[in-house]
Amino acid sequence: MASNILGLFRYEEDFIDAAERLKSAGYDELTLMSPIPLHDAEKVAGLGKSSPVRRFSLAGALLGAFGGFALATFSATVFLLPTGGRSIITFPPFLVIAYEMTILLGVLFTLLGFHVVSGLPAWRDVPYVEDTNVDRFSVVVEVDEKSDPEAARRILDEGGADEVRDLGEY
Amino acid sequence: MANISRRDFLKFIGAGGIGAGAGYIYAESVKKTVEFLVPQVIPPEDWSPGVATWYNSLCGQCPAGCGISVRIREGRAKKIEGNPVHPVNQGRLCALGQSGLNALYNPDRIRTPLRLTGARGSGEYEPIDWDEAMTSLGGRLGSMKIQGAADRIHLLTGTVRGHLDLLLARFMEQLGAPTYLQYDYTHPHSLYAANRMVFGVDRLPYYDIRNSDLLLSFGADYLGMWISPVHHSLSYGHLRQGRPGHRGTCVQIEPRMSLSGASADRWIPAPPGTEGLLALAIAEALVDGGGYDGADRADWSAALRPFKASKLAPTIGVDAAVVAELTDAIRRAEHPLAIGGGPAAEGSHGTAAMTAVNVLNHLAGSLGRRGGVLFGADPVVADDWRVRQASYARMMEHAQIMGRGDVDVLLLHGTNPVFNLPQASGYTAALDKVGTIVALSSFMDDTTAMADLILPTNVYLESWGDDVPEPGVGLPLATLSQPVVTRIHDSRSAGDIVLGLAHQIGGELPAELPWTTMEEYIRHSWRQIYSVEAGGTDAGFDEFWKDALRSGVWARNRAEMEAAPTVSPAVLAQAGSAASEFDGAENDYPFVLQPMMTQGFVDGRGANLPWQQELPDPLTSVVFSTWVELNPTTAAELDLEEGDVVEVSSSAGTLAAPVFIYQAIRPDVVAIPIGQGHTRFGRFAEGRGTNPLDLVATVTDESSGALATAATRVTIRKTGERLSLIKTDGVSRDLGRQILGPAKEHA
Amino acid sequence: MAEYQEPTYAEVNRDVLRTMLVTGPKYWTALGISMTVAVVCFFGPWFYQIHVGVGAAGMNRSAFWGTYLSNFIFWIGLSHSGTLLSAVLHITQSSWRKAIYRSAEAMTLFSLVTAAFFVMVHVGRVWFVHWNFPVPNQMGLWPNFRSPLMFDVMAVTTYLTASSIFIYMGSVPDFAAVRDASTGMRRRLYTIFSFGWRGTQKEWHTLGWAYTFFAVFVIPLAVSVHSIVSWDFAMSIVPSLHQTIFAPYFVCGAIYSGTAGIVSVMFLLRKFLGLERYIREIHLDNLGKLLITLSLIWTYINIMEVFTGWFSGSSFEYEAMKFRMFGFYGPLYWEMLLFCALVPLLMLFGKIRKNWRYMFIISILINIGMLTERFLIVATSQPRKFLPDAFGFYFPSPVEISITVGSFAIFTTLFLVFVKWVPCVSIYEVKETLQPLRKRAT
Amino acid sequence: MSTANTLRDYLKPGYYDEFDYHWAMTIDLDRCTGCSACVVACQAENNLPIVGEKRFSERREIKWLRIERYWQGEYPDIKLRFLPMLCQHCDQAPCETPCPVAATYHNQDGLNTQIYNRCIGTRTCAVYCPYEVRSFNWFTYTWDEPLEQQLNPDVTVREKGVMEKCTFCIQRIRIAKDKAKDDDRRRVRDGEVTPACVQSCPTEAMVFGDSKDPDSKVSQMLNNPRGFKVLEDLNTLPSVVYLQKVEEQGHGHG
Repeated sequence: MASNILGLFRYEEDFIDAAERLKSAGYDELTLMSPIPLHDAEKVAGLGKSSPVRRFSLAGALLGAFGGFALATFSATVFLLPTGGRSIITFPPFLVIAYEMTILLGVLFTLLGFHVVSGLPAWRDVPYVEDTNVDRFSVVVEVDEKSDPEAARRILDEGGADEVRDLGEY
Repeated sequence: MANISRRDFLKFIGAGGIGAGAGYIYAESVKKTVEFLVPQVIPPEDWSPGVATWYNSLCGQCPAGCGISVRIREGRAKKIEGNPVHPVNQGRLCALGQSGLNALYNPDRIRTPLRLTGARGSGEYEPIDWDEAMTSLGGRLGSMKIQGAADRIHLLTGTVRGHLDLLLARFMEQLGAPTYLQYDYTHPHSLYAANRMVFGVDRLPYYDIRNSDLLLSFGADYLGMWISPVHHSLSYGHLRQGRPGHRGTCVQIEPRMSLSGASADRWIPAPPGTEGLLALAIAEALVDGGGYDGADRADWSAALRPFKASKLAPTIGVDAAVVAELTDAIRRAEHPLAIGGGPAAEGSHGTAAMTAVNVLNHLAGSLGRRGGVLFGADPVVADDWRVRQASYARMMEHAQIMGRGDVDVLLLHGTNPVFNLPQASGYTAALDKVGTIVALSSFMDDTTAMADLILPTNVYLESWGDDVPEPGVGLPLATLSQPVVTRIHDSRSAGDIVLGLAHQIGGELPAELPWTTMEEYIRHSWRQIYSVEAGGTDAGFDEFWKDALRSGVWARNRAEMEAAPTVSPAVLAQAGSAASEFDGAENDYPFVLQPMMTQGFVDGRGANLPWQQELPDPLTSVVFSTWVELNPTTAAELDLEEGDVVEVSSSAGTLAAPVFIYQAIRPDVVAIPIGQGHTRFGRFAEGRGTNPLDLVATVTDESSGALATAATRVTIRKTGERLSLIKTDGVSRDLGRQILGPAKEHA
Repeated sequence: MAEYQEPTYAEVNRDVLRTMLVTGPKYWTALGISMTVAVVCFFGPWFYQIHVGVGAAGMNRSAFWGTYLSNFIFWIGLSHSGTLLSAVLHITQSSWRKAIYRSAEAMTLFSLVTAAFFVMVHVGRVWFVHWNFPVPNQMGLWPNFRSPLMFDVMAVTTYLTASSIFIYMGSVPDFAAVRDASTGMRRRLYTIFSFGWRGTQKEWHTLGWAYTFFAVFVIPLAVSVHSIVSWDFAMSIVPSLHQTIFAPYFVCGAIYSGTAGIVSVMFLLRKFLGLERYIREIHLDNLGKLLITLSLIWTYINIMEVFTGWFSGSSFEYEAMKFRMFGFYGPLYWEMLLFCALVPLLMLFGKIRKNWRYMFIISILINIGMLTERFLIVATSQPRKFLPDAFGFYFPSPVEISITVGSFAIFTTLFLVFVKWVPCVSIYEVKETLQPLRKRAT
Repeated sequence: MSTANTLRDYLKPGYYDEFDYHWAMTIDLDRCTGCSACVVACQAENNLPIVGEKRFSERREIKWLRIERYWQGEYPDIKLRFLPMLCQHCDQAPCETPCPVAATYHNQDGLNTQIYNRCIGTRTCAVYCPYEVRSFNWFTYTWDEPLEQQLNPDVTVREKGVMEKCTFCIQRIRIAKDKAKDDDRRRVRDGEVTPACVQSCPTEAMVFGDSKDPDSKVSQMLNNPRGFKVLEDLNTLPSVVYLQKVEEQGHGHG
């Protein structure tokens, strides 16, 4: 039986303070929402200086480089059409293809990475208050049987939240 | 760094290997299982060749008389090439000859007999059937014959040789109509006249360009339009590069550079009309310098005294030094040969000029000699056609008769005098006085459009016939013409029409002309030739005939050359002055007009062939139009640029055409190509350009009766209009790019 | 002039979303006109050309390429704006880019789309244009990857893909803002567009990194794209095109014209969408400085081109140069120099650099100059190659001119549609540049 | 053949170790008179369209072979030189590499081939060709009835949007090869193949044949010291070799 408590803040500092306090109080299931990216908040959310997206980018880039060259050689050898006195497998032009494919697959894989890592698209019903995308910062605490919803509510209130709401279950 | 790049490189090699492997597997699997439906990696021409049939026949595009081979697929003519066994063209063919297909499949061919319904020249005709056409015409001719008015029937054709000519002659003779004329603009009347005068021969001698090593051409565009261009081109190739280590030299003397001039080593732009004088000056220098050692040397020397180069230099515009050089060259050459034609033969004293050239040949020792002028191949078929060739003077007589209303029926075939005679001649007006004009024609050309009755004829590719080329190759030969395709329209060959008329007319004609078809007639005639050749028997003729049809040509392999005729110095006096006189005063008309025949259209007959219209003129690259050639200096003086329309006027007429700045033309000469300017000649020719012959004044060369087309003076006026010429050339200078080969060190 | 008052977060949302949600008659008129022009001037003539053949254009023997190709380069060039402003300035963390990069990216995308249209207009058999792509098939048709044009296909496709993703990803938080501010159909649509974006730190963090990677990929891509476009020419052996300097020349020119294009677009957006508070003089000033720099590089390369052409003494190079400078198209050459090398020098003066109207005019002139440059590259080189006898001449036909005009309408149409579908100023990034809300700040 | 060998082949510049045939042509400029017979021969053989005056004036003519003219000097010391220009069938053809759809390539006979089916009309090959011998179908050209009856059934008619050029009359080569095969010969004999232009040339300026056969006429002509290649500096390795016109030194004879 879990419940979600939302604290809506006007000021960035209050928001971060409250989030930190909640975290130290043992609330792990925090969702911090803000209208702009905030490094401090990301730190609170436990997100480091790098992102797993980069692995996707690297993989895509490498695959693109290989794949591009392979594609070029493959299509050159399906039918042998020698041109301009060049060899069938021609390095300089095929490297250009490899280069472009590096970027193409790099970008596509990064996009994939973004989706995988961020969990988006997520069109299911989730705790969200529209104001957080305008000028409010919000903390959503998921409280279950073991934790104390009141304590969380208090921390939010004391932290300067404009509003504390119980969002119920998701 | 080095490590990384090598690793990368290996990676790519690996990738390449994988790709290649995948490609191999893919290709193998797909090929084996499915087969490519349309393997779009193979040019379509690389598969499906069909089997063609080749028929040998005769080219009818100009009077040179080349043999052709026509490629037939599915009953259609696909390509015309030279007949490889024909001695005249040896498998080669000029652009015009190859465009014969355009004549055969021309969309503007007359497809049925036509009878005039409107006023003459209105172009309103109704189609009638052949029976009706033949009955009415045959009836008319027959009744005239019975009434004894057959002399009021005239026949005018283009150059017709061989048995068709004999057939026509016999038909007219039986009809009792004495007037059978041939008019062909290209016929070199003054050359014939000069040869008659100097050598006493009617038939053109054979000019052995092939074996000559110094060719002096006085205006003769032997590679372009002179007599037999394909044969001369073959000879020219041999003259240049056919004898290892021995390259013949060519000198061209003419006011406007022709195709032959462009290929010559030396081009001498002598003033128009003085070519004959130059020839005489050279002759004088030759005799004077001891180059001639005949017994009559003294006589020659005396006869030629007035033509001393130093005296003539101001008139002929050529330095005495140049004359000396040319003389020297002749003396050193083993086989010098002089030929004359083109503008040099078209002056008011063209015959005298050609006489001078003949004299030069005689003095240089070129007569009757290899690499010189050869006489005597006897014609296999009677060659009276030459007698029927009407010069301008004779055409004017004929026009006079017509003008008096003394011609009731004029039969026309294969000639276009309305286009090829200057307006000033009044020919067209005279033609209008004829009672009935009957045109045997494939195309609605300027003259056919005047006809009251039009009988569509087959083009040469659909006709039976034969020909003895003049002068051929110096040995007796005859070419056979056979239909290579079934006729595509409701037309008949001229021979068949005449034979049909003979039957229609009745009387003694069917007996005298007993053949029903031209094929039968040709076969019969060739049987006779065979009998003569075979010593009076026609056994084995069928074999011979089959061979002849297969090869398209027959030639006697032994040639009996006649000895060179003797030439007496008296001819000089007989020929008279070799300098041309011009119509129009120099002050009023500062330029000399040179109407020139072009590669593409000859005298205009090729203008309805789309391939010829789209063939850039070899010298200017202009297509689709008439242009006025001017020297750059002249153009600059008159403030003219290419495309400026000028009005060119002579005492005889005026025309307007755009200027083309031609680098190699004398500043005092204006050249305009003949060929365009047809009022009627089908979609490809009509309404395009103008006809320069309309400017030509009616000056004639008295000795030959030929029209002196190059003896008219004109004036030029800028109109201010512009008409850009269509041409393919961009910048005709190599801009130092050594496109024509590496630069030579100049010694 | 009143002191500049920073907008609040809420005001940013309100102002930017207003441009999307409130549509006046002016907009509809503009859209109507541009769509009509696009159809009448572009698609009409194009379909006519497809019907009769490419002969509808003015190209001919020896001038096989014409305005279609020069316009293709022009539009590809214009597309380099977005890349520079979003990617390069993102990496270098120049915060002034944030208000303007979205529209710059949109320019990138739509220029590319327009350019892609020109590829299709250019080819003789557009119905087979898909043969350019490596798709397995029965006819044994595979593209030839040795061809510079194939590089083009790969590069432009990649660029189109990458910049679509780039602009889309950057807009996801803003789509969420649109979603939140709207109802009904639009809300549902933007829910999908925004992927259900909430603004959690996880999302921000991933987006931030992904965005950085996109930027990192896009920069070399953009450089390669215009290099490759230049190789269409430079890989040929045509005199005056076969030059090593062509790739940097094109890249520099591309960024130059793109940046000028941004100035023009900014002027219009600011004026017609009431974004004065977001698009400000500082942007103009910075872009002006950038333009001067680019203009100087561009001028330098042009001088070098003439210098080497003259110094080579080769008839090929020399004649080509002479024709370009003094031939039929000579006046255009000097016009190009005037607009792209001399006029931009005016921006050395701060007053001019900070004046919207002057800058708008200058930016338009620069792009006219750049359009001319591309035209000259095509029109003066390949009709006059090696064999003087084959020298030809090229002049655009009415169809070509019309299609050129129409291409601007296509671009405008796309842009007009864009401003109604995507916030043309990045809401969240503008917020980032504002003073953060602090409780105790006074 | 092992994959390694295949790969090695694929990496070899020029790819072909050896051509089956290497068709070559020589054009002796000392014989050429510029008469243009070859131009019409080509038009007839290869179904080149009749474009009409309007198209011609727009320079949309289609000619696989044209005669170039160059004037040298000024009047009266002026010369006109002709240069027949056709596809040079370069072994390192600048036109082949840039085609994105591989519609033009080098075949086993050393021919530069154009596949109309495949062409999408980017016209890059024509821009890259230094000899400007490629012609583009700006329109679909038609023949006025009954001119279409003269069309050569061995050669396709091209539609709008397709590039075309001289093929060295590949259909004739094909026929000769088929004939050789029928006659149980391994190779085509010298002189068995003549492209239409060579066949028609009235001065015999053009010689065509297999340059791999040392005894062929063309091989002998290729040894001629007057031989040169147009724009040789571009290293396109043309298969057409021109023999320079012999210029008489000075005006004197000899």
